[in-house]
Amino acid sequence: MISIDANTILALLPPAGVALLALLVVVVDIAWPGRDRLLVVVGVGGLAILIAVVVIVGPLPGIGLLAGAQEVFGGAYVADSLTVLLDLTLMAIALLTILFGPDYLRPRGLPTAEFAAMLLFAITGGMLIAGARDLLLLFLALELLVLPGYLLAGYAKRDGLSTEGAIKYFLLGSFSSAIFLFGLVLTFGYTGTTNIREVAASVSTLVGTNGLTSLPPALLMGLALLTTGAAFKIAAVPFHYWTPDAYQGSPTPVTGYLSVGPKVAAFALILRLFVDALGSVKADWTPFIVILAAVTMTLGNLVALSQDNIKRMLAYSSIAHTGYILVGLAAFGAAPVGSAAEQNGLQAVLFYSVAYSFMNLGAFAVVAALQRRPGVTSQIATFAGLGRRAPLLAALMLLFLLSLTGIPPLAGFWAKWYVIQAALQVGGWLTLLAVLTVLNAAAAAFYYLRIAVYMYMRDPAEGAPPVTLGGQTRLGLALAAIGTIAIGLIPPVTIAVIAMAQSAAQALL
Amino acid sequence: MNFDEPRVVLLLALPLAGFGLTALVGRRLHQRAWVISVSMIVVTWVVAMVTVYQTLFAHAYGDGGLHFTLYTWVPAGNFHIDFNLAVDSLTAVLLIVVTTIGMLVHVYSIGYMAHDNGRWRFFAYLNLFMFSMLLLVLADNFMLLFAAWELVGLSSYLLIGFWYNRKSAALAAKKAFIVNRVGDFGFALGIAAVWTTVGTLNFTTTDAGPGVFQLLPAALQSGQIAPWMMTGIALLLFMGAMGKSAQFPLHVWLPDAMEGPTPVSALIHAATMVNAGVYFVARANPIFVQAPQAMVFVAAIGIFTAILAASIAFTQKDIKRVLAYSTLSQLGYMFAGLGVGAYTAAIFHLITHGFFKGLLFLGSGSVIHAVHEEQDMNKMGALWRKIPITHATMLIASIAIAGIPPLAGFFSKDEILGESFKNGFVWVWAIGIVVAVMTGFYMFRLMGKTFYGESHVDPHVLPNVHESPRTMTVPLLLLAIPTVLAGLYLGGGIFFGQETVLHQWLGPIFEHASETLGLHDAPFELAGIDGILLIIGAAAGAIGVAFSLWLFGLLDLGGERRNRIEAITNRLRPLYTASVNKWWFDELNDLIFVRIGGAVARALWWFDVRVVDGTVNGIAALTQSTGRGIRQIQTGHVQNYALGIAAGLLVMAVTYVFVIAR
Amino acid sequence: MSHSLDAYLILSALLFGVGTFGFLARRNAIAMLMSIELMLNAVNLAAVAFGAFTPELQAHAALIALLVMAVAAAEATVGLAIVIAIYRNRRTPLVDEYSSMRE
Amino acid sequence: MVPAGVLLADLGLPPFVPFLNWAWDDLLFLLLAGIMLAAAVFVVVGRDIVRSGVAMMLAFAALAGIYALAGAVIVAAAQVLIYIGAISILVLFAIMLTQSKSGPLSLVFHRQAWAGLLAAIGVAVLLIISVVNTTWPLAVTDRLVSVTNEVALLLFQDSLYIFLLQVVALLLTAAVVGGVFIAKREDSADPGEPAPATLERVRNPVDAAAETPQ
Amino acid sequence: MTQLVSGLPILTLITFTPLVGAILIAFLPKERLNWIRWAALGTALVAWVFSLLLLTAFDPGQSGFQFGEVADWVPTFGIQYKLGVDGISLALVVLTTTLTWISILASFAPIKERVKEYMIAFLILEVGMTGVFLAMDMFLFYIFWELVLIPMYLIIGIWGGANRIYATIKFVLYTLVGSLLMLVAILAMAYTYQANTGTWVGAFDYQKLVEFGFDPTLQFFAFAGFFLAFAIKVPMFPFHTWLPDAHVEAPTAGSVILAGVLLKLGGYGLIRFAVPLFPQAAHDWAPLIIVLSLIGIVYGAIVALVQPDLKKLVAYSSVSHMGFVTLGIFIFTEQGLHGALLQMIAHGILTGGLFLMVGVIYERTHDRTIAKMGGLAGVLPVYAAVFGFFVLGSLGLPGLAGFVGEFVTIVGAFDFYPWVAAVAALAMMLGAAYLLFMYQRVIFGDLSDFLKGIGHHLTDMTRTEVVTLAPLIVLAIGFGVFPGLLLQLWQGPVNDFLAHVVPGALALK
Repeated sequence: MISIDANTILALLPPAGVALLALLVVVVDIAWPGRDRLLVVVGVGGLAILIAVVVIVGPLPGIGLLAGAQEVFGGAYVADSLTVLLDLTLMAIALLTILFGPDYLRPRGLPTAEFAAMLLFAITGGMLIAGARDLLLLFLALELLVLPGYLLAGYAKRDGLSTEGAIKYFLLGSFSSAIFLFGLVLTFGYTGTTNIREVAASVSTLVGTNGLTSLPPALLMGLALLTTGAAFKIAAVPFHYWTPDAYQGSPTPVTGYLSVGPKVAAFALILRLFVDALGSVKADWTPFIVILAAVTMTLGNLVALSQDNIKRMLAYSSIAHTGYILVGLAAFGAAPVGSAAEQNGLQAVLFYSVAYSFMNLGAFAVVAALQRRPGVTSQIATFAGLGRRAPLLAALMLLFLLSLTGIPPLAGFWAKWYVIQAALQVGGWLTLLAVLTVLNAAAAAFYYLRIAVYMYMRDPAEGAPPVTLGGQTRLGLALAAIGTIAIGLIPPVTIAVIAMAQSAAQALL
Repeated sequence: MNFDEPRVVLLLALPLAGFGLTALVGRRLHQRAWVISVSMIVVTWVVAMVTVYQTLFAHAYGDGGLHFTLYTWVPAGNFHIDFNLAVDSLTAVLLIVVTTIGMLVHVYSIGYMAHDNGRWRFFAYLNLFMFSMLLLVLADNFMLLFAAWELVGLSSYLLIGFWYNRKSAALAAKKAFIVNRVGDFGFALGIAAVWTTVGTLNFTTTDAGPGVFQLLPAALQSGQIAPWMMTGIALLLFMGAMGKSAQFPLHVWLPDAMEGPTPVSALIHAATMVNAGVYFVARANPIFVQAPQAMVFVAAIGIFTAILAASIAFTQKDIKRVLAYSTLSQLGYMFAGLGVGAYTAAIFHLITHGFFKGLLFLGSGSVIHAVHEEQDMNKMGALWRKIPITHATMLIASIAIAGIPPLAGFFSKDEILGESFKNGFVWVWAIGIVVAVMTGFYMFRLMGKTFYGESHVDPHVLPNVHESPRTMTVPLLLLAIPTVLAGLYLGGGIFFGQETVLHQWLGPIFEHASETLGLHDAPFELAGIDGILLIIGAAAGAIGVAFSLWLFGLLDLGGERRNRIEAITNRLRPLYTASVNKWWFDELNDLIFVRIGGAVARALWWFDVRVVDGTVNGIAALTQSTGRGIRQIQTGHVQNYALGIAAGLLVMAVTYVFVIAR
Repeated sequence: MSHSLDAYLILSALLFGVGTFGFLARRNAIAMLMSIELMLNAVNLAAVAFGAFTPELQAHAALIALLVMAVAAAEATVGLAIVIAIYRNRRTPLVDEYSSMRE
Repeated sequence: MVPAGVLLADLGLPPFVPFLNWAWDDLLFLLLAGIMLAAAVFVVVGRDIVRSGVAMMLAFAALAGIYALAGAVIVAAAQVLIYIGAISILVLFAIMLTQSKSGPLSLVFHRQAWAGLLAAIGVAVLLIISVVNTTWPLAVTDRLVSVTNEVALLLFQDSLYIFLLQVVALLLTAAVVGGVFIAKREDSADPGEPAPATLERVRNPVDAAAETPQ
Repeated sequence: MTQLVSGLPILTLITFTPLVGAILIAFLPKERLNWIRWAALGTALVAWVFSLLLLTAFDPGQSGFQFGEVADWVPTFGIQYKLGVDGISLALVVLTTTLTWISILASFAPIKERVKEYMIAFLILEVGMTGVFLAMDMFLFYIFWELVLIPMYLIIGIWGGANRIYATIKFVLYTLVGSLLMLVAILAMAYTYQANTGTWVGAFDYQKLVEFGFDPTLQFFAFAGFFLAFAIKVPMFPFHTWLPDAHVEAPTAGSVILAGVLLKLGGYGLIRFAVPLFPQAAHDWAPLIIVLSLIGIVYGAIVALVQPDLKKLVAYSSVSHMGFVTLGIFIFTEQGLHGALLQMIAHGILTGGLFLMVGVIYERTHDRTIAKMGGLAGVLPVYAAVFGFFVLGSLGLPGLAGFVGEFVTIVGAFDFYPWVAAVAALAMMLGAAYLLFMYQRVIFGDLSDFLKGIGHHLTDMTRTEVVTLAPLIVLAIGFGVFPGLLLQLWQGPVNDFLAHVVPGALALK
């Protein structure tokens, strides 16, 4: 029979809490229609409480109530420090998005309720991915993550671009889900289980010392299918095609969310899949990850150079960041088993994901704030003279852009620092990858700074209207900025995030 | 209490203070801008004379002279350079020339610059020059000397370009500095070579430590350095001297330097600064005597410059340019003397030349002043009656430079020529005699065209021609005294079979050099070889003078004179053309440095913009265009995207299933 | 033949291929959606086949298939909603005409 | 439950298909597979999308048969209920709503159809090669009988599947809540960006300055 | 005095005083231009006074670092907040603080727009520059190094000339490429240290790393990374092309700081980091670097000859002058290093002065084309004199700061290899040529038609301008006559440096 004990409740508390919050939002909207502010209070308040609870309850080293990792449902779901770190990140993403989203949606006549509900549903999916140790759960959680995402992309349903982005995202997403699913079933059929630990055990007994060579073709095919599906979700080249179109079309807050939420969750999936399940054959998938990382960051940056649409540019930039994160994974893959470098690679992935979430979301929050007045396009030219029109907003944008560029001592710098050092620690080809990473970072500086050029070095357009910020947006921006700065500059915060990444990486190994 | 060292420091401090004060407040003194500066120099002169007395007459510092250190200038580890000064007899002799002519020029300038609004600047610069020049002669190590060397170059630059709104002046100033820098290039390397070899730059061994002049020959003797290295060092150092003293091929700046005010030409470009090279080579004689090839080179350059410059002086029409080429020629003599080992003679000529050439320049200034800033001798003539004092003093100086006894030039020039002959440099002597003829000729050509013959002065100006004010004529007269007597005093000993005064003074300095060169100090034989050489020398000058007077003579000959000149000119047409065009050195320089150099510079700039920067921008552009190319794959069609995904899947699957698994 | 696992899996692979072709080749959004449904069915077929030939997996396989159906239903709901929304904007169901955003 | 083969045997048929020497269930499998593949191919190549939809229902039905043959009776039932009963109907409604009609091939197929065909064949061939060349360690040589009640037990007793059921419930809730919002027609004029204007802007990007509302 | 200073965290005070000022200014109303200006000047003066206090308390000539301050930052990786000062850094810090207040004062009149942002940028720039000279931890150093980039980017980009955006982006990207590769090298070094000692403690500590002794391969590549970063900053041929563009477009004060301090960062980096950390590689690379230096010296001077723009000319002259610095460092002789250091200080003073002079005339004519100038001596006598002073100083006139550095370097080079000295000494001629050529055309001759057109706006230097230049004149003379003040200050560090290299190891004689 089912036995639910306190630990199960505690372990499931974060995703369940967010799911309930999503339902609560729906209910509140039905009970008191049109009360936007109330919804925001409910959403943000609920998330804040949950974050606090997770911080207190989560298995944080030293302060957590749970001792170590907590497995539930026969090991299908685990609440370990990786889960906690990703839960916190995802909830923070949701919180920030709900803060700065409504100010953009309201003037466009778009309701907050569905937006918040979809967002929370999606985040629930992401959080479930973070703790999933079962392929089936992984798949369902993934669907729970992306389906609301498709809807959010088409949220501005009267906007042709929004729906266009949504349908592209949806079609390709479903396509990749089907591919992923086939891979899942092949794995299931061969190993006879969907439990990741069992799959891992099965695979590792199969491979022995020969690596993939000794794997049956069906499992290899399954691996290829799974990799394709996962690579699609993180938008790695050449599976990235949906990204620019979906990002450009979506309402700006949604774009912000899409650029971080699904990405962090998809990396969680990759960690669970490639590290947990397929860690024993990492020698075989590592070359692909190395190539994916190199191609992804290079293509993302090169194409971003010539974009004139800020959202599209940031879309390509997010592709490039995927490439950087993959460097961490590649470092894990290329490092000798059991070495410090192995763990370091994973830490890099996690740290990068956290840092990236804050800075990229912050940048989108600025874009959204700028576009609060309907009719303001996403052309980079709208940033002209922002330094004079809205000095604070411009300064924040500069901050986020510098962080994205990787200028110390902001969060983005530490993130890059982490992946580069992870790659260097491994050495060999990874050194070249590290060099490629920094060259890419330099090239990326061009288009990030281009925004700064518009903001500070060009005059505002004639009669450009003043930029007004909503209170919630202010709060959201402030939080993102604090995150971006604190992770980089405030030693206790930096150390805490590093420690969390460390313990999360240990949990994976 | 010992005043020796403070006194020497005072020699530097006074002109420097004069410079500083005049620069700061001179402008407010208006007409009296000269007050500070001239008084400082007068005091300096007095101090200098005391020092000279102590050194030469009271013999207070012994043979080695006075050496002391003010402070450590460059304590760069092993490269330890003190700010140290020295006064010995060579310095003292130079002090006489520098301070005396300097003082007289200062006084002269009061009148000469009376109508120029920039006079405060002028006096400030003059004081700066005096400071630099005194530092140059007082410096006791190579680097300090080099610093002073550059500073006199700076003063020269400032004073040549004094009338800055004249383009020619500005260009001449620039040219002077840059050509000097060419010489200094070698000089600096030479100094670096010296330090690298012996680890110090102090001239002589003193209580403070060993000096180059002792260490370097020792190094050669001990085989630590090869003879060619010694020659190399000497030649590099000599390059500096060539620049400063305007020896071929670095002579081109000096004639142009005449763009400066005439007192400047007199002081800097005739009497003092241009002699710095001579002084330096004499000072560095222990190095040169160890490098015989370098000595020959010095002699050759010197005598070649002498004849080259004299040939150009034949045809110049600008009075100051004639004097400038004459200066070049006389400097050539000095270097010839240095090259043949006649150090004392070279310094002797330096002294006498300083006086009579200073006088000539100041005189020419007076003439120019009289004819309203006209420098073209073709627009002068028959002025001797109008400006008698100027004429008289200049005539004395001309006789002196022509080498007619018993004026100063005769003694010094003939000592150089005689020593050349006796030391085995007959070719130097032979060319020297030719130059002596030429000197007499061009000097009296100058006198003739300016003071004698028919008047070509602008009729409007003619009535106003008058003698210069007393501040100008008095210095002329004062300079005429040493022009007449210096030779006799310093070198007259030859007639009495004694060691001359100058030899007594400088003996200790050059003694060692003579020994090294193996020159026996034979007594002067008035009735023997020396007398013959003396007569030949004097005769050469006289021939030149006579021929010149026949051509440009005293009397008003009208058309007859022109016919004579034309006849000779036509007969020597190629030489004449070459002389008029100064052997095309300016054109050559223009070609090499302005045209070719400019083309090279422009080519390099093109290279910089197109190739170096082009590569940088090219990489950026390539990156951009690659990005633009790649973005084409984002077609907007979902089907294309899906195909991309499928392709990715296929590649991966094929690799896994067929490559890795096999 | 119906007693061989390979037969089911080959059938599943063929169905997956047909679905893939439909997705890559069709222009109509709904046709593409249907192609995806075919692909999901291919997955289900494979799952059921594994179940049919593996005693321990039989029930699990059936449940996988059921869950996938539920997911497919959710996907269809979302997809069709989006199709309807974009059709309202563009008046065409042809997906390759939705290429306002490219490059 | 009894296996399908036994059922067929009860009908008094000969043990093998006459002339072909095939088991009856093999014949049934081949028939159903043939129908399903043919229908599926028609779905993707048919010009008339309505007929494609109907063909899809046929394919689903044939597949349900195969499920039943493979002993997954409950899956077969669900296939009929969910796919044929719900999804296909949904699709057909959508076809009606979007007024999709049949048209020339150029309207049906994308330019890259040939490449799609190659890719699809590649995927299928790869899948076939890999599954055929794999020895499935857990598979038994013959197929098993149906296990419907085990499925039920697993679904409602195994905590994992209960949990997964909740997740699916969430998924469907989210899909419905969002889908309704997206598909819902709103008559009120949009105060935000009107769609055509947006498109214009994207197609002919002009200086944003000119566009920024005063 | 020493007592007073030793009780204070004086290095932190010097470094972060400007930051405090910048924050204060951020709260001043932006209309109060004079408050902002004086606050900025006051801050810079306070930092200057602190640096002078340090100077008085410093024990000159000693080896090793003084006034060390150390605190843990991110102990996980052994990253510390560690500052220290020796004779070399002290001289450069004082140069920085001096030039900063001079630059700020020189910006009073020319900068009329966005004064607040300008002053903030300038003060932050000072933080970065000072920090680079004082950082004793590689990580901290890198942070300060990059911190310099952004304010300068804004200063050129916002307050620069017509083509400022091109110039500033080029500046940033070029510098970034180099510094990111340096980051790779820093991390590789830290890793090697960690891998060999088994601890992160000290992995970024400069002093520990210097003693560590890396293997030749790592040295070779890590040196390349460091060298590229520093060579771009110096800038060495052929990495110099950003400099003319940046100088031409930068506002006057920006040019002053750029030439006066930023270029020194490169030279300082080579002396402090590149050579002592990787002595073996330094020897391997030295021949190439020496050749590049010589090319730079001659090439910069020749190209300067034909520059039509005053600032460009000075920029190319910087390439030539800074060639002496790199030459002096890499000949590995005592004289070479003394000369290089002296040349750095002298170049800072004199080229800074030259840029100020160009700024003065630009302020009046809004033009810098040499061909349009002429005859300024007549109308602006004070200007002509001061300009002449800096021209002469720059061409290495004895008695001014530039001479000794150049001369000592040549002596050192001669000791190393005579031909090297001969090529370097060519700059004596060429330098005189281009500077005097420029001076003659701008200052001498008759007043040009263009300048006549300026009319009564063509006024002589104002009192403020004289005040800004006076300290530079005093320093130029002071260090020319008493170079021992500086030479004795850094004799200790110079000996330390020489202990790392093998003098004469390269000598080909």
